[in-house]
Amino acid sequence: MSDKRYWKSLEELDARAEQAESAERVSPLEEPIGRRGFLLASGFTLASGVLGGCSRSPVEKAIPYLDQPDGIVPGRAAWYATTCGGCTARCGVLAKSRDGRPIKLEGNPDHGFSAGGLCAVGQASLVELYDSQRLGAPRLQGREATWDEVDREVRHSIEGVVTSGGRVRLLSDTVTSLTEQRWIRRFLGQFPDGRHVVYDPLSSSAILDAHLATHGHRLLPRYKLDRAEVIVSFGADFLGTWISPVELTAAYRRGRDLEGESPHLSYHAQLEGRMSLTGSNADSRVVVDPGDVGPVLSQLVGKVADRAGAELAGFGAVSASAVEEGVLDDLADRLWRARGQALVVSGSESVREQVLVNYLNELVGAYGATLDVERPSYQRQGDDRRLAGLVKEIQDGDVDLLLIRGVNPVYDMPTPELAEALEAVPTVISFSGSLDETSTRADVVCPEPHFLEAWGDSEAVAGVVSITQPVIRPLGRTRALAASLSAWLGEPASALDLIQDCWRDEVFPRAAIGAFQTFWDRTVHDGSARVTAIPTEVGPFDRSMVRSLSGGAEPDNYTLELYPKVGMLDGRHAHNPWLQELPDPVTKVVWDNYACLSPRTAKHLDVGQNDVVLLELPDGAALELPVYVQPGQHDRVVAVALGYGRAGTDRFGTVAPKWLEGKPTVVPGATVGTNAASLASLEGRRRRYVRSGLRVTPTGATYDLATTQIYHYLSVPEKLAPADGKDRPIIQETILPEFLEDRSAGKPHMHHFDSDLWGEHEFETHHWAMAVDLSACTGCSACIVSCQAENNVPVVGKDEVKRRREMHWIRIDRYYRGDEHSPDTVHQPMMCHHCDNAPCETVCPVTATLHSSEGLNMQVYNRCVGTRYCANNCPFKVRRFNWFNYAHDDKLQNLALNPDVVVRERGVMEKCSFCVQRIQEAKHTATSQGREVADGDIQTACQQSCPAQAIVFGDLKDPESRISKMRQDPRHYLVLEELNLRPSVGYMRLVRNRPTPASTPLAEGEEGSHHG
Amino acid sequence: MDRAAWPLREPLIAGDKTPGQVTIDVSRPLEGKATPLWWAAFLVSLVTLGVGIAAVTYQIRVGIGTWGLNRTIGWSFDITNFVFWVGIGHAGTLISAILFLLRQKWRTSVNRAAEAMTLFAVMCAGIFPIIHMGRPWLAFWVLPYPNFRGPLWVNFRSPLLWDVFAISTYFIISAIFWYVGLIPDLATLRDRFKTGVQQRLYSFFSLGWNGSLSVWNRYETVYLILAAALATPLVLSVHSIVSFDFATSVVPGWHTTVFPPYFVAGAIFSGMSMVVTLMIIARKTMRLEDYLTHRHFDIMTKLILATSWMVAIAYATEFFIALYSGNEYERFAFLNRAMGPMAWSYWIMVSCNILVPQIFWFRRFRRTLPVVFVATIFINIGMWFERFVIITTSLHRDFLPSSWASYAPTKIELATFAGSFGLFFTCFLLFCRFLPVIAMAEIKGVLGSHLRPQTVPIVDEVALEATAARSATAELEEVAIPGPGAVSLDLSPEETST
Amino acid sequence: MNKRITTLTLLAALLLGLFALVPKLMELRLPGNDEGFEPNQPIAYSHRLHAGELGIDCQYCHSGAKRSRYAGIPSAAVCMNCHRFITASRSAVRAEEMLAEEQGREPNRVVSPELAKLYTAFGLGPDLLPDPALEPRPIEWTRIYSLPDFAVFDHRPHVYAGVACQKCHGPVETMERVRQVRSLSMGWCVNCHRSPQGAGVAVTQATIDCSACHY
Amino acid sequence: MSDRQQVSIYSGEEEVLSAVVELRAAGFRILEVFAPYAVHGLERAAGLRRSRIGLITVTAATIGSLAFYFFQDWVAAISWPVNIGGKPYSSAPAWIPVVFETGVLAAGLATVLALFVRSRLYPGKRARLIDPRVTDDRFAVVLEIPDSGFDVERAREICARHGAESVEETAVPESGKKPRKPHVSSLEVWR
Repeated sequence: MSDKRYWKSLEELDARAEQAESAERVSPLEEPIGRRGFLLASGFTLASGVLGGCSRSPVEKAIPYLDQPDGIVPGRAAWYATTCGGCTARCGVLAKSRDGRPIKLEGNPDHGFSAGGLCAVGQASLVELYDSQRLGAPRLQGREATWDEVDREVRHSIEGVVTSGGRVRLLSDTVTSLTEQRWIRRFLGQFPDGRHVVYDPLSSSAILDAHLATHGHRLLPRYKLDRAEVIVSFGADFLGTWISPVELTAAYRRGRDLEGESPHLSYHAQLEGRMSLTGSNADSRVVVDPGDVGPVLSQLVGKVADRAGAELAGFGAVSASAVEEGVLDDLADRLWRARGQALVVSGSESVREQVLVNYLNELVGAYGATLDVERPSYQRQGDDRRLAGLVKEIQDGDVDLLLIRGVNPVYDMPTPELAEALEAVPTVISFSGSLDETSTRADVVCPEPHFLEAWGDSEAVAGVVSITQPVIRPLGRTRALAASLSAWLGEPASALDLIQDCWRDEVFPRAAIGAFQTFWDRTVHDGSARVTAIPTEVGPFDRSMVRSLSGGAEPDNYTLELYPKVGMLDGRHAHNPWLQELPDPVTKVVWDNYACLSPRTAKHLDVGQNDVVLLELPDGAALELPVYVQPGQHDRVVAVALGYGRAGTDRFGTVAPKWLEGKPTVVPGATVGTNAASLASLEGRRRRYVRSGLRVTPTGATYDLATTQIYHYLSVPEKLAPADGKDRPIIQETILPEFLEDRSAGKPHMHHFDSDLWGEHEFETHHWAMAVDLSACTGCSACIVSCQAENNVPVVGKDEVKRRREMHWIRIDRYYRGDEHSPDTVHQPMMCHHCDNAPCETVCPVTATLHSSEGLNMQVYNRCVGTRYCANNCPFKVRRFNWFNYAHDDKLQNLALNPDVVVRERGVMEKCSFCVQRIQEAKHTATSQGREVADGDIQTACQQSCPAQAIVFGDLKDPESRISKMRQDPRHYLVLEELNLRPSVGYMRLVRNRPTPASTPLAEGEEGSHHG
Repeated sequence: MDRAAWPLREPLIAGDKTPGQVTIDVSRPLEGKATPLWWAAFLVSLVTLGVGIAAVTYQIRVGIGTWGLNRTIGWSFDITNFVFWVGIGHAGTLISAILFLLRQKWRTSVNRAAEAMTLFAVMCAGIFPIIHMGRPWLAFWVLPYPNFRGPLWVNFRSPLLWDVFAISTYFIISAIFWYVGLIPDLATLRDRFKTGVQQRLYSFFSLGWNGSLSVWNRYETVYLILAAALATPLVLSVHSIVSFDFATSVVPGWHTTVFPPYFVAGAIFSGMSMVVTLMIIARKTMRLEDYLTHRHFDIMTKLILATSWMVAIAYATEFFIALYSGNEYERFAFLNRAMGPMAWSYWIMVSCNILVPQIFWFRRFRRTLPVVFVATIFINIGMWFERFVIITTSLHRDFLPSSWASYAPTKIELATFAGSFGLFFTCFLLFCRFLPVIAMAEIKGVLGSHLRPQTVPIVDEVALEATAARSATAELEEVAIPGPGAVSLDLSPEETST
Repeated sequence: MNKRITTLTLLAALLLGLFALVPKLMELRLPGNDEGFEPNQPIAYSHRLHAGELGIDCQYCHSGAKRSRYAGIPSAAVCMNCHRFITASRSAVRAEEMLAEEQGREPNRVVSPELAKLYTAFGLGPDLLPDPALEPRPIEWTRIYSLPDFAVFDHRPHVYAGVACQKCHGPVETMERVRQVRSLSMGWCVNCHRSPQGAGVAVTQATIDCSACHY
Repeated sequence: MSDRQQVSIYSGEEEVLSAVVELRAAGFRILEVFAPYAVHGLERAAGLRRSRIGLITVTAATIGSLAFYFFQDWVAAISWPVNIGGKPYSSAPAWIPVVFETGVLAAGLATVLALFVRSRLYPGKRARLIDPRVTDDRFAVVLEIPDSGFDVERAREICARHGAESVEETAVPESGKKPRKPHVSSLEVWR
């Protein structure tokens, strides 16, 4: 923002008064201020304030470029295609840059696989660019250094190791960059014993290993969910955190399309122990202890093989499993009927289970159809066995030079000894961009730039290459990994040169295009390109490893399931305030991790939400965590999120506003959440996030969790339920057979008086409206962060959320329906409905909220006096109030503010504006091009980011627009239609693919609602 | 009481006072030094007010977030206090205006204090809508003044704007009414005090009043107009408008057409109780036993009992209509009130407002002042909770269960609430100290009323007609003061004229 | 009687005083109204000369007006398009030429002191060649027309609707030094939007939606 | 007009009422009566007309209401019509509360102002008292003593009979304004 200084608040005026007062104090009259003096001073300050207000506003400087670069127009955004660095999925993004600084990331619709969406993590990684705690210079032995010093030091070490023939290990997360792979190879090649160990904290190592067993090649197949008619998932959270959520969500959505002439809906069954985001979207959800999955899989294999007539020689005995026979029969039937269009996925870390999954896929003909092994995914290449080997080497003191890139093993390895062992390694070089648990123990830290300030490349999926291009001048003296390695090899070059070299040699030959420069320019422009995939040699399916599994979880103890949370993943984004405050899509908890217990287990242990329990494993690992009671969870499963408890997260202690009863988000020295990595294990050369034999004991202590939703059911508490309705018709849903018969199926019977006492206002030019497809929305929460970035929505801190004052303009209401032990879940994005008969508007005394001629419910911040009457009268409760001045705690992050949207002062109401700044921009652009705004010109931030394309925005005045057609669709409905609010936001009814409506026994009591 | 000595009815004023004695009795607290009791009460009030001012200052400096509100519950203590104080403020005008209209002579003992209470209560009430704003320094934006913004006006459709007009009108009219009533008494004081600042102030504000009959004549007319034509409809309208804040909204539990009469009845109920509480204190501390007799409390507690039933009927109606409406949100809202997580507040309200006043069926309790005192305090607690129930429990669980929330006040809110009592009592104590708590000029007029019939003697009238040839007797009409039996509330059968 | 005279005299004096204050009061403006602001700029650039006498189109320099929200202050490079060649007023050059002729030498390059500031900004020495001792430094102009952060003004729709620059910025082509000629108050904006014909625009009504400017 | 007057002081309302009735019946002209409180019937006994201030009240109420009705309508429908909650620009029912309040406000202010103006009451005015006790507990009846034909004894006798505590003849206060309109009651003098 510019450095305009209007005084807009009393504080600021007071600040000036203080200045005036301090001016007063330097006067030679050194006498203490008496009453007269005080009056004089206060009069003077008041007068100066008034004069300051009446005279000229503070003078601003305007500093134009000396020489304006081509293509840059001050005040106008430029978009650059690049590649997301938020996780190893490497989705395509478009970075919006205003006046030289990126202010928003959006999905790149032209990208090879991510297809226009961008997840919450990707959206939020923008703000990490402006993290003032990122390293701005390399560090040598704990102090800042220059790159020359570092290079000299590192080369010295290298020479030593080369001559001594010592072991060199590079530990990194999955490297999808071709250039980096090339330079890692070359770098390690110079050592007699140099090895690259790939380690994914969220590992798919078992899948890779299983394919080595069954296909002879360690690969991660590409999952083609869009081609699957039946998807059976064993605990794979593919819509949330698994491998490549944006890509998979988009594909899943393509398989569930209810618009058009021939609606089709894939059948999705989820067998899982905890309530995952994916499970919450399943048509059929079977609760099963992850410890029991082996026998269940074996039984299913038996049943499918039976139907396929396959021989199961050497498979072993199949015992009864934890899942009802009928359920498995049904699944086997469905899988077999849909052969060639069926897919089984599993998030298991057990290779033996994954081998069974592969065999199931083989039986139902998934390979080549819904699974691509010829052009696999490279998004996860971690190898747990090698990792375990490396840990042993380090602990044994066998490593001479250790390079660590992109991972934080001291934080997320279950081996606390590692930290000490690292100290013993002669040279540890970290490429971390910040001082984390591991890099603080490194001898040399060579910070890599944020992906928005550096050149990079990636081939995340075979045949899809993409470019990462800088959209801002690096904020610090950072250097890309490839550049560092090349410098140490004595061939220093810029990252761009290295990438171009690599591409000229390795990528360009695979592209069917004439000249390299053309190819390069086009790829940089588009962000990605399709090239011939390097063929993967896959052998015929090898059945020899397929063995039935028996046993299962011990019934007397609990099973611990460690899982990644949407947004927090493995903890690499723990310093991101937007993600910390992103409500978990299922639990709606922010700023913490916790132990999820099923309602029955909680009752059994006599604990409730916020009660702290002690989790103990047979190997002695123990942790105290607050309880969160999670409906739909297996009674024997305790689920704990990873990614919390990162060192240095006490920086967020200053996030919340400071006042009398305000509590810091985290106290100094503490961390946000608790690190659960110590509960994992590396036994048997395999990282295990599922542990059996857990003991849970209440401690009697309590710890407050902050949630954005405290009542979780669609039905009101039973004892308060009026005779005519427990379930509120806010969510309307139906089942596929009924929908196919009648597209308006699921519409409740309502007496609706559809007329007005007075005439309606005509909207002459446009009438903006939105529709949200509840069948498409998965609840992934990407829209929340996208909106936050676009509209300068502040982060308010845990205490404020606990006080139910979160500021997100769009929220996702998650409701359970039915039995708390196996409920149906729905996700309903909720934002301002821009009602044509808006109740908020009539009650505002100062006309700060009113209707535009284009059907927008406008909120004029600078007119608002803050009576909050509008919020009270909003049936959707989508209005947000600035209870305090919610400033960024990290001032550098102010650079992420969108200059097109005003930052709201304390005391004013705000809410979703339908991204009016985008509407205006589109209109101005259309005007300057001499045309009308076309359908699709305007995409709201939430709509743009939605990987499932569940949100449609457009003009109702245009009868041909997509939104007009959706409003006509019988599946369309309005929430609280009976209030005759005429909202501009509508929903498309949720359709579940199941033969009969699930029985909906009533929820018990007022579970989950806590009233203080 | 020796009823035989007073054959017609129990006297309004005990102790066989003469007008001069009235002057002496009423002026006594104003003269000389304040009692230690007064000082103690004043200091406590002042400290409480200070705490309130500190809380409000802090809140304005730091943000409205220092209150326990949230995105679901945008109003709670603030507007509860507002409606509570406005309600308290209703008894003053009721006693002054409506009872004046109904010729209830007993009002003369309490009307001055009740009017003062009205003013101070409206002051307390008026503070809350201002400080509840997110940006109170821009509160003037609610006024429709010409400006350079287009001009940009206010939204006359907003009940909050109606409140602005209603509350400010009510305050101004009440202030005028009170002041007009004070003028003769100020003149009395002016002439009683010979010198000093106090005397000069009384002199300044008594507007040169000299008791001339021609001014009295006009004065009586104006007083009647203020009471009958203005204050009475005003007092009914103000609380109706306050109730529109809720009644015109869509929130289940607010969206109720019964609110205007319900709120007015509640206001009278709470106001009366507050008057009784204050009068019991004033009676004791200022030795006004002769002026505030048991008969006064007897009548007032009967009124309280009556309004309690009105309120009870309103509660029942609300519930019935919610159940009868067939609207599930509405039904839920009321079930939630009575049985939800904030049911405790509902049951406090019911017990204080409906159960407690039932003791006033018994004459013995009506005349046992400690009982009356405690009961009226309970009623005021109950009435505060009535507003809290309406506002908070309706908001905390409305249409979308996802947004349901709970509420707990912060220290700042509690301090602000306490501060409003501080302001009220500070003002009231200052009023007691410097202005006559009892309308001397009015009470002097009713001293012998228990002995006299109510109408002007007809004999005199005839004689006058016959003899005063010079004056325009034709224009003199019978100042037909309605016999109290005709329109009386029938709460004071003793008033029936002989 | 004396009292009455005193009172009358006092009243008269008060009225007279108020009357004397009127011009002073007229000058008082509401906060944020900077009408009449006419600051000194770092370079005494004359709009009268460039836009008036020389008739350079406004958008030659302020080219952002139809591409962006901001009309923009031209980058110094735009100045250099001409001032690479024109370094001083014609009269100064001619005077030097005559002097040189008189003295029988090649005329020296004449650089006006104001333009010298431009060259300095570019890091150019007196010979208009890069001077390593000088670091290029953009020119810090004082912004005259500026709106508070809560109001958005976009030049594009106005330029495309055909609103003349002078309509809001006044006769800049006659101003030696630019002065803010409008209050930029909301009423001023709104009233033009209500009847834009006054601005010489074909459209009958421009939007007066709040969200046109406030978001 | 005479410059003499007779002042009699009474201590009870019954006394003064009967005295006034009889004095008037006897043909004496009562200049003014002073009372510490409003005694019912005394005004009429003294021959005063009812005040017509009510007309002012009605007028002001009408003006206040109508002005604000039209002001609101002008604001909402003409000055800057905006779509608020889909309601029509002229939402007459919504104007009613403010119309009512402004009517009452205007009426109240006008009525009291009228009282003050008509009775010449203003802050800081020096009170002209016939007797310092008339604001406490005494009543005073002031009779005009015309230049001729005043039966002093009769007047004294009537006063005394009705319980006058004292009866005195005094001069009409000098600074008392001359009545502007002679036909109006001479009570003017005591304003």
